[in-house]
Amino acid sequence: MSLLAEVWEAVRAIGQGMAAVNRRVGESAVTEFYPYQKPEIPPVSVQFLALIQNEDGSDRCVSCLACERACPSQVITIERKRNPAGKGFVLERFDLDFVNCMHCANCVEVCPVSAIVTVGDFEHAVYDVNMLKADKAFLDEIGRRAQVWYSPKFGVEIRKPDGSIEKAPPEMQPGGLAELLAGEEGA
Amino acid sequence: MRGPTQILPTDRADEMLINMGPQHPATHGVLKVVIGLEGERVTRAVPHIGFLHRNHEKIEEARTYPQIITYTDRMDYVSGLQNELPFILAVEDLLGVEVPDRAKYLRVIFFELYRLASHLVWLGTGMLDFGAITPFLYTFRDRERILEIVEKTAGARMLPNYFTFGGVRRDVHPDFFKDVADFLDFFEKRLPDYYALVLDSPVFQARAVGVGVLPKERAIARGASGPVLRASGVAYDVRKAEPYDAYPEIEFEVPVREEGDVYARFWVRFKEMEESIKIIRQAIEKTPKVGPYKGKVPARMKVKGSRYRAVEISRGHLGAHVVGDGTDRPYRIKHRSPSFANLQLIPDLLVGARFADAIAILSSLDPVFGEVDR
Amino acid sequence: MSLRFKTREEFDEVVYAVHPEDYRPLLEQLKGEGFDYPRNLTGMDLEYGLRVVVHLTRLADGAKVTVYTDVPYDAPELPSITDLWPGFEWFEREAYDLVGVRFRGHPDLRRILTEDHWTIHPLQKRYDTGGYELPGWQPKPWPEVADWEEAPEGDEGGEA
Amino acid sequence: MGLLGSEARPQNIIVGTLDDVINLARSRSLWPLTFGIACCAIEMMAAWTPKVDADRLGMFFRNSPRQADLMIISGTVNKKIASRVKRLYEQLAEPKWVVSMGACANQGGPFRQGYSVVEGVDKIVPVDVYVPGCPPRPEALLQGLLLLRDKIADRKLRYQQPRVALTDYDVFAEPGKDGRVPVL
Repeated sequence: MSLLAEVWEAVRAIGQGMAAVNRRVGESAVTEFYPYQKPEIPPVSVQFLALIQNEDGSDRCVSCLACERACPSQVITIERKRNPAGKGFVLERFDLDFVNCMHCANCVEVCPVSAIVTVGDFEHAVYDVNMLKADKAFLDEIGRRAQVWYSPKFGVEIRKPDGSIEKAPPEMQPGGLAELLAGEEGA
Repeated sequence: MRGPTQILPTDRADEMLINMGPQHPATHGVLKVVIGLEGERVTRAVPHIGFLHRNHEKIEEARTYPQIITYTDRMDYVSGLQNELPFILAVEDLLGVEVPDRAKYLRVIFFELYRLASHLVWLGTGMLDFGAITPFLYTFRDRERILEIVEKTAGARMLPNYFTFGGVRRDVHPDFFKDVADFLDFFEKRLPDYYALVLDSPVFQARAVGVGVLPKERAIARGASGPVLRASGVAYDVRKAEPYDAYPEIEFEVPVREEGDVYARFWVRFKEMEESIKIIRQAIEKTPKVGPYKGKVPARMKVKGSRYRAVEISRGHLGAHVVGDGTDRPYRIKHRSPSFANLQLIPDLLVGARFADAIAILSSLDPVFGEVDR
Repeated sequence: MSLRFKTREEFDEVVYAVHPEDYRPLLEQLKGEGFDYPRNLTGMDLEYGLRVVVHLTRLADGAKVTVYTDVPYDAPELPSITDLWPGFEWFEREAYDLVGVRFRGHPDLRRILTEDHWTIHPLQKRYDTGGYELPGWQPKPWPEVADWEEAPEGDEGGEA
Repeated sequence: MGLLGSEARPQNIIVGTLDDVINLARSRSLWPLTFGIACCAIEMMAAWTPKVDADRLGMFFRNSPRQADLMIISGTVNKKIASRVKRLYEQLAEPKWVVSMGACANQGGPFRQGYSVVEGVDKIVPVDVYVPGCPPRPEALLQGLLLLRDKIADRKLRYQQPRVALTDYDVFAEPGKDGRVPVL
């Protein structure tokens, strides 16, 4: 190959790359300015786990130990005792070692009463690793702060401004498609 | 026990030994290669692995079957969801679980979305090794869109733990099919850019054509799979050879190229991305929009027997050998990982190549170390 | 001399249970039948001995076979098949590293995943998940093997 | 502080202010080392790509530990790579910081009971910030890095830690020989 041809080849190669890059000049930016602009987290996303309480402030959790058994990473510790009045159990301790949690949401999947749920609260970096060992008070606090959460039994739920808990509209629900399509046909 | 590939202190004046890795930006993880150099030529190459050995197989013996799915995710973490399938298929075979049609198609859509995401990561990081930064920024931007779609339904970006015995874990988000179709239209417009920047670029071709040639017989004998095998002229694709899920009902081609060099391996992956787009389009069309997403599974899983199943993940033939002894925990699980077999080719490919080409060859093998070391 | 093995059909593949002395001759025969692609090689601990399971396929028509054989703890040796399928080189190293099967004639039988100076084979059942020896662990007695030359019949494959 | 430090001069406000300026400068130009180990490495790379773009915080990857002052441990540290992690940490230029990313690096995560995994990278090197997640999303890593920035900029919390964390057993040895009593 002559020198001229080589030079032409190089110019063509560079021109081709520049053209491909220049095609994108007019595109809108995708960068989110993180500390000031938070990402949109879908309700089903597993960023943190929380314990949800009923509207009257009582625990949803019935201490059935299903989540403790389902956890692959074995980070949930539940202590319970027999309810002296009536049947069932009373929750004494609910510890979630969030350091070793693998965010699989198996616990959420098996919970029969939707007490443990996934929330989109992801900012939990700490200086001391032991601060990530969550106890029940901590998980309750996360649950009280949560505005929207997901559990397979009840689907996506929303906390209204007055504190009442309500099921989210089908546009936000996994499997809401069936309802939406049925609605269209009916209309 | 001293073998021919074991590295010895060099006794030749004209040879130099170089340690590449485990901390090296071009090894795509924690691979260590000891390379002997004579001038620019590689005289020997000895790969060392195991720097990410996480005792997957031992720890999975101590877990119940539903718990193990979350662990399999962490093997080939770049194409996370795909790893769950061989294990799930093997257990489904042993239990005789029926998977509903809709779940089969949903599995195919997710499977191919992750193939796109994985090939995008490979393209970006692979081109970083070639010295090009722009493709890296572009591909990760496109990958981000795939992960957004996945997160909306599956609940996590990379390792979602979404497939389960008998189907998938939850129904899709109402916008899912529209989102995926939108993304495919968007991505189809992006592909010509990647062709212009990478595959059709004379600069890239000058470094890739004729480099790291892998003959067909060697590729088969070494058990290479995936794009590495297909770039050497063998049309072996598990999706065609032992079809699973909804793949029998979907029409697609297996891109094959005869040369077996770095360029061919890049070419095959590019064509695979195009095929993936076709597959997802067909799957969206054929998926029943409403219906069950999960079949009936026994509540307490007691698995007995032994079964080996394989799927074609982004890197090739991923298999799971599940041995159950009738309890709710497996007796032994062995994961056959494609990168593990592909990395055996390092001495074959590197010896005789130039040192600068070694980087190109490594990036064309596209190993992921979570799965090599397990 | 005829080879001592039993066959059975399992799902879509033929499973061979073979006597350890005939392990390599049988695989040579299978290689001659055109099984050219090495799928997988698993080493496992059965609590009375070690088992090696080999999965092969033929690229031409997709036929699949599984071959397994058991060796006792005190002589965990098998001939290597890396010259038939070079793709099993690292798989045999892995089986040696994690389970402890020694392959005679392997070109380079070193540890692969754990460090070179380790002495334990952590996937054996005598160790717990953390790699520590379980107190009071005893090997089970070697099971009675029916006469090898008998007609093929389904024995319990893959379980302890 | 060699320029201003003197026996005769009392500890005065100038030294403190210079400290602040230096800390501010350090916290705004953290250069992490390119060292991805496992799954979290992909999310770490994603944090430097257009969507999240940690470059705008003045952080640029360096391939050589000699040029870097921050190490993001992104993945499972096992016994085979533990010595390399320690060596890389020793090669970092002073002052240096470590961010532990993800469950495996924090305390071994889901693999912590296994025979080859070190239960947390803080057994080998001192860690400044722990980011939980498996893997953490890129924004979560960014929050950890911002937390580290605060730590550096805050004079009272200035970096003062032992170089190697002390453990009651040999982190690098094989199981059975590390002086640890197994919990059965």
